[in-house]
Amino acid sequence: MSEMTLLTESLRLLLIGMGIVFSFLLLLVGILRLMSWLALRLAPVPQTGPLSPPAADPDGPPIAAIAAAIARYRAGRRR
Amino acid sequence: MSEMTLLTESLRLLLIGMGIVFSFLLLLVGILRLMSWLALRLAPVPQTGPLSPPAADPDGPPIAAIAAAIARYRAGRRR
Amino acid sequence: MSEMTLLTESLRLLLIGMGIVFSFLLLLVGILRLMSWLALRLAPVPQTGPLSPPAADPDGPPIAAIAAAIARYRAGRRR
Amino acid sequence: MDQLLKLWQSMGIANMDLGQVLMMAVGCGLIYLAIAKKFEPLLLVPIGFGALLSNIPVAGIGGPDGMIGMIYTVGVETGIFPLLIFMGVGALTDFGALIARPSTLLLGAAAQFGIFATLIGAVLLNFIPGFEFTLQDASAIAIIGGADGPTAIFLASRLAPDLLGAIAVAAYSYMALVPIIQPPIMRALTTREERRVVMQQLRPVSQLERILFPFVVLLLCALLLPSAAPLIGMLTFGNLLRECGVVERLSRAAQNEIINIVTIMLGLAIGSKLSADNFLALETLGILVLGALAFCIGTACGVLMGKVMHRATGGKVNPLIGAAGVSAVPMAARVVNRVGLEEDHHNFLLMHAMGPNVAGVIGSAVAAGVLLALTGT
Amino acid sequence: MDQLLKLWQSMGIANMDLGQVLMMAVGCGLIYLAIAKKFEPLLLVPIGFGALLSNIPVAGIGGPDGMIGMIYTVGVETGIFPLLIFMGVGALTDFGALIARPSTLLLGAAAQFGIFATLIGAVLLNFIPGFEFTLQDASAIAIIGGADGPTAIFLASRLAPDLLGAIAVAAYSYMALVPIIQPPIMRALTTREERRVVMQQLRPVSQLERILFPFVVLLLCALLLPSAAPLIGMLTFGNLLRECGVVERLSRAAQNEIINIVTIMLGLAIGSKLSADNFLALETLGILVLGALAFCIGTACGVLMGKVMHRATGGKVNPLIGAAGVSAVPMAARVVNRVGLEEDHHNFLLMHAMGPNVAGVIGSAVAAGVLLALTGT
Amino acid sequence: MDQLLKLWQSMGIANMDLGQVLMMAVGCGLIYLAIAKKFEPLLLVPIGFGALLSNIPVAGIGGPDGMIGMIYTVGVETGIFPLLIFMGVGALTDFGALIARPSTLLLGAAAQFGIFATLIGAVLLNFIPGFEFTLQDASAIAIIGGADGPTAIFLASRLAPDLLGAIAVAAYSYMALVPIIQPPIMRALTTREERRVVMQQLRPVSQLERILFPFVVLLLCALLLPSAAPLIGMLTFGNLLRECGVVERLSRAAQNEIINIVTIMLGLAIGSKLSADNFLALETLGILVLGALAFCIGTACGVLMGKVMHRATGGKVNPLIGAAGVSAVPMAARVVNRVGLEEDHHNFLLMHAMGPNVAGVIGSAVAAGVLLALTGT
Ligand code: NA
Ligand code: NA
Ligand code: NA
Repeated sequence: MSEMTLLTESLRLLLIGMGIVFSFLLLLVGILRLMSWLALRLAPVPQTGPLSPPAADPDGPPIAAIAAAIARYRAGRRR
Repeated sequence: MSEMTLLTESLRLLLIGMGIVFSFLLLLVGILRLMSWLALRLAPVPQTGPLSPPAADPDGPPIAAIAAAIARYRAGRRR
Repeated sequence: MSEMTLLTESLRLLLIGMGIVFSFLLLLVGILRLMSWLALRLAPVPQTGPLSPPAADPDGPPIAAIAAAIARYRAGRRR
Repeated sequence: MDQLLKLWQSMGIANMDLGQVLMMAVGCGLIYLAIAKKFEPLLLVPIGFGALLSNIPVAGIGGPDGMIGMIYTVGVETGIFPLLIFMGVGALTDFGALIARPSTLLLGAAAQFGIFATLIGAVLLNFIPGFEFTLQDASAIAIIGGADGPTAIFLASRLAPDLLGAIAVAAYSYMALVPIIQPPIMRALTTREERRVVMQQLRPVSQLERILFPFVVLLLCALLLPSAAPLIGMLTFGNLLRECGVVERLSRAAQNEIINIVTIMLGLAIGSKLSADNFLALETLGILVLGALAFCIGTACGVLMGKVMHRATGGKVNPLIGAAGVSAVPMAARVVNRVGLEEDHHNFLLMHAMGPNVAGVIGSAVAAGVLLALTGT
Repeated sequence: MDQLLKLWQSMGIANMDLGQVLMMAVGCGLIYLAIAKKFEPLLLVPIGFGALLSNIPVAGIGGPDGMIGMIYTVGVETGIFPLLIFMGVGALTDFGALIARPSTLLLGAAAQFGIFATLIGAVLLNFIPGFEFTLQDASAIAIIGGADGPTAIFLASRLAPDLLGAIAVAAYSYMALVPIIQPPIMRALTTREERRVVMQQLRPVSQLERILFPFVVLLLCALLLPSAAPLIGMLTFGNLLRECGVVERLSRAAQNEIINIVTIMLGLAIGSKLSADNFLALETLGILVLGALAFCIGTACGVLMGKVMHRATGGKVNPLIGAAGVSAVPMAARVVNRVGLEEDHHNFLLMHAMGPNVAGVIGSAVAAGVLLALTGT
Repeated sequence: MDQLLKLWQSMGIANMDLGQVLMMAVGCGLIYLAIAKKFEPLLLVPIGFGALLSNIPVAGIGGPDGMIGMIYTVGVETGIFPLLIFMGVGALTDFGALIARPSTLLLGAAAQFGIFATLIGAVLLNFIPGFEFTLQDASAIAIIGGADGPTAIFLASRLAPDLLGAIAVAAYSYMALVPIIQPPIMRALTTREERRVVMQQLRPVSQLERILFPFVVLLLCALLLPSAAPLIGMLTFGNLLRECGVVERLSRAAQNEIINIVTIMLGLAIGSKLSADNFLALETLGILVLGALAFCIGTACGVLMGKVMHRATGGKVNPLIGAAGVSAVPMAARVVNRVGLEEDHHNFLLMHAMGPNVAGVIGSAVAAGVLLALTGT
């Protein structure tokens, strides 16, 4: 392929590609909402309080249990 | 090969072989010394006392061994 | 094979099969008894009481965990 | 326009056929049973997901160039995965109760009648139009009655690979259903007095006995039934690693790393055999019916042999423990324990049922060896 | 004399060419970055050492009969290693933040613009003499913008195996550089007020939602984009193992044993693609430039989409979290947290950024599927 | 009747030949030594059981279609298993004592004389009718003197696969016998005063030195002896994983999961080479005699070099530590420690012997490289 054909081709890829990515994820947004709505119908969440962001600096809470959890998280998060 | 050729051949292997093994390891002695000299220039060792031989039974001071073992055991359970 | 041949064949399999299974396991009963008799001659069991179902939570006792950890640690030193 | 058509044609929705939709539903059903009903989740979750993945149109994940297809070729066609699982089972199993009371091997033998009766059943189905099981097919189906997953997979991968998916699913499903299938049969065949029999405590077993045990079993297998040697060999190898006391590292590897990794791979690979062609067929219905039959007959024969031993020993044996002879370790032994407790709240049969239970594992491996030797090509 | 000549000729020093020396230096450089700068050490240490080993003259360790060459054939050419890593990623990832606020998927979508813009960039480079990227090459390079290692390796091994080494190195290096690359772009595109937005706490997510999530994602992928099914399939499988709660053993195996073993093998195998022929070429320079570009554009688009959502929601969304849409889990989310804290010491954005962050993983797998479907052979 | 005849013919007992019986006895013997005498159980239990399984008649478990035969093809013929074990050895070994006192490398060099002397011995055996060792065979046998299991297996699988079983068994057996073989030689060659020498404490070793060490060793190997690069490469790779401090996960995988799994497989695979054809031959007797010789000569040369260093340093070196130069880590170092303690209850030589001990590992890998380069095809 000449450079120009390649360029047209890649522009088309850009359009179609971003189109699919956005459509896919937009659809997923809808389906996930539907799923959550259904799931909460079927099995309401036991009230354990909202999932909250860590109350202090995420790098260093002092309590041992939290430290262990972080260690676990750190160990866990690397691929 | 006849037995005699084989014998000559193996004697030559002995000479060349031990020659290479000794040259290789002698060279390694030199390079390791150079490496240590360089490494200690770049990053002097924090004084933590010399690496000492274990004071007792080579299977290990029981407290340290147990602590290590427990840590290992705990780590093992998480897998 | 016609259905009938197959049926005869499978009936023969039933007879031979159960015959072998029973002979095999009967023989094994005899040999295991012999084995136990021999083994108890060679190395009488230290009296540790009968094999009982676990008395408590099997995950629990810290002593056992440490013992296991030490065994694991020792095992870990070997290649 | 042309590009869009090509795009549409590459979509799953344009290529999906009804069979794939149904098989994906089957996969979801298996996962549902595994999660919600705790049906052998370690196998059924990977099998179910493997079915989902393999039935995605166009992707070909279960095909010869797909990941799961390659895993199948390497691990299941060669028989290596079920054998490694069997090694892990050996490393996880305590044969002490069997060594202490070897006579319980007879209960394990009797319960294998379920296998051979099912073989006849499968052949009889051929008289109904639409069923055309060969003797190999029938043998592979019959092994469901062995109530032992890896044995069933090993035999099916050798004798009837096309039926592997249905056979594995049936085997694990019925193993999960043991608490439902067995109790009525056990109650029907025993009297209240029999179920109340309190058994003598088991004698202690020495480490030397435990170490010699795998050799004795392997030796007998080598002499009489070499076709069962791969299964019995890996089972006893795993058990030796466990009992010999000097290779703790290897024993742990067999009990954990190897069996866990292989279980994931094996499950996915079996799932790839849940294709519409093979699964959505009359045969599967027959396999499911025969599997249930096999479990029932095996349980009944085990209990009946238990009654024979009850008489022969002057009432020392509680016939309920015969039901554990089907294997399905340790589920069947627990069921025995539960049914025993219903009659007498202080009669714990668990340890006594472990003997026939592990005997059942050996028994079905022996039966698999017989079937391989006499019908294998 | 003859013997000594033969000996000399068998030595590495007599056979080493400049390219190998340079590639060994590159390997050492990667290991230096991994150890001293903590650049993704889990991958870069094995990759660097693999480069060292594979460039040793005469030994042929990376060749068809060498150990690393065989590992490459078995694990990378088949695509199995990156897929197993993806399974581990799924088992390690908590998708809760995404389930609680699905709209963050749009941020993950926007950030993939970096991929497709880079595709154009790679094609434009062809106008410079010396560059001759095919559409497949360009696609494989573009996926660096997905900021996801296994996805990049999977796609490159399928579309442009010759460029695999450079692409993997670029992908992991830029992932490690995220804390340096992203903050200036984030600051330049947002106002102080936008960066100070405090977001609403996330709602709790039920276990049922967590269990259904992998099925929903896989189903959509199966219907619309089967070419992404291997990646999405293994990701969701790993996540199901994690969330279903009944296969703890398998979940641990996927999170630890499998991913650790595969990471070592995969790293060595990728290192064998760092040969002078493939790496010391003008193309590599292009790949490095394009990779940096891809990260910058992806970050910018994520932030811009964050601004759109900021407006659309009447100021409820902090646009910074859009930067996490490139994936690079969890590095990008931490960078967002840090930049947010700079403006307001009490505004913790970490949990809010986890949503777009994991959305980015799905987004780049989808983009990889598109590229495979439209440019794959 | 016909059926029964067929059944009889399928039995092991009808097909067993004397060789198989004897080899199964050999297998049991190895397992006995492993369990009762603690002879390198991690290898000898799987090897012994592999011999048992592979010699079961009819089953063909060690054959090309059997499980163990396939494991052999994949893991041993390719050399991958011993190399992975070497990676684990590297990850488990602390080279600190060697870095602190590099001169102990000379002790590791001297002890390799056992290898080359055995090579002559093997060739001399050819003058006895019945022995027909090629130069490759002799080299593979000689490496037993390296007292390093994976190196011996790697070299034997390349130079003399038929002798692999006997060589591996001899290597591991003599490694287990080190506490019996070495002390008399050590005592005979040293004076009481020499044995009482108290050595200077080792200096501390910095982390940077530990990290640079693998690169230095690998570089020298790459320059001078690329045929040793697979062995030295994996050893140094494992050691770098251990020492670099940023890939703890991978280091643990190399030290545990990988080495444990591979040890099981490798042991079984080696066991399959314990067939009557290969093992019950005059050659095996020769190999066993030569192996013992190799250990004795290696020990003696190590101690003699220790005496040389004792003189050269004005009495600072205890010549006993030369015996540890054969490798057999950490058994030989412990033997040195024990013999030292016999003379002086306060003289702990363990740490001082670790230097020559790990030097022996490198030394025998270098010797293996030489043999491969000069006699390999
Ligand atoms: Na059974
Ligand atoms: Na991404
Ligand atoms: Na050595």
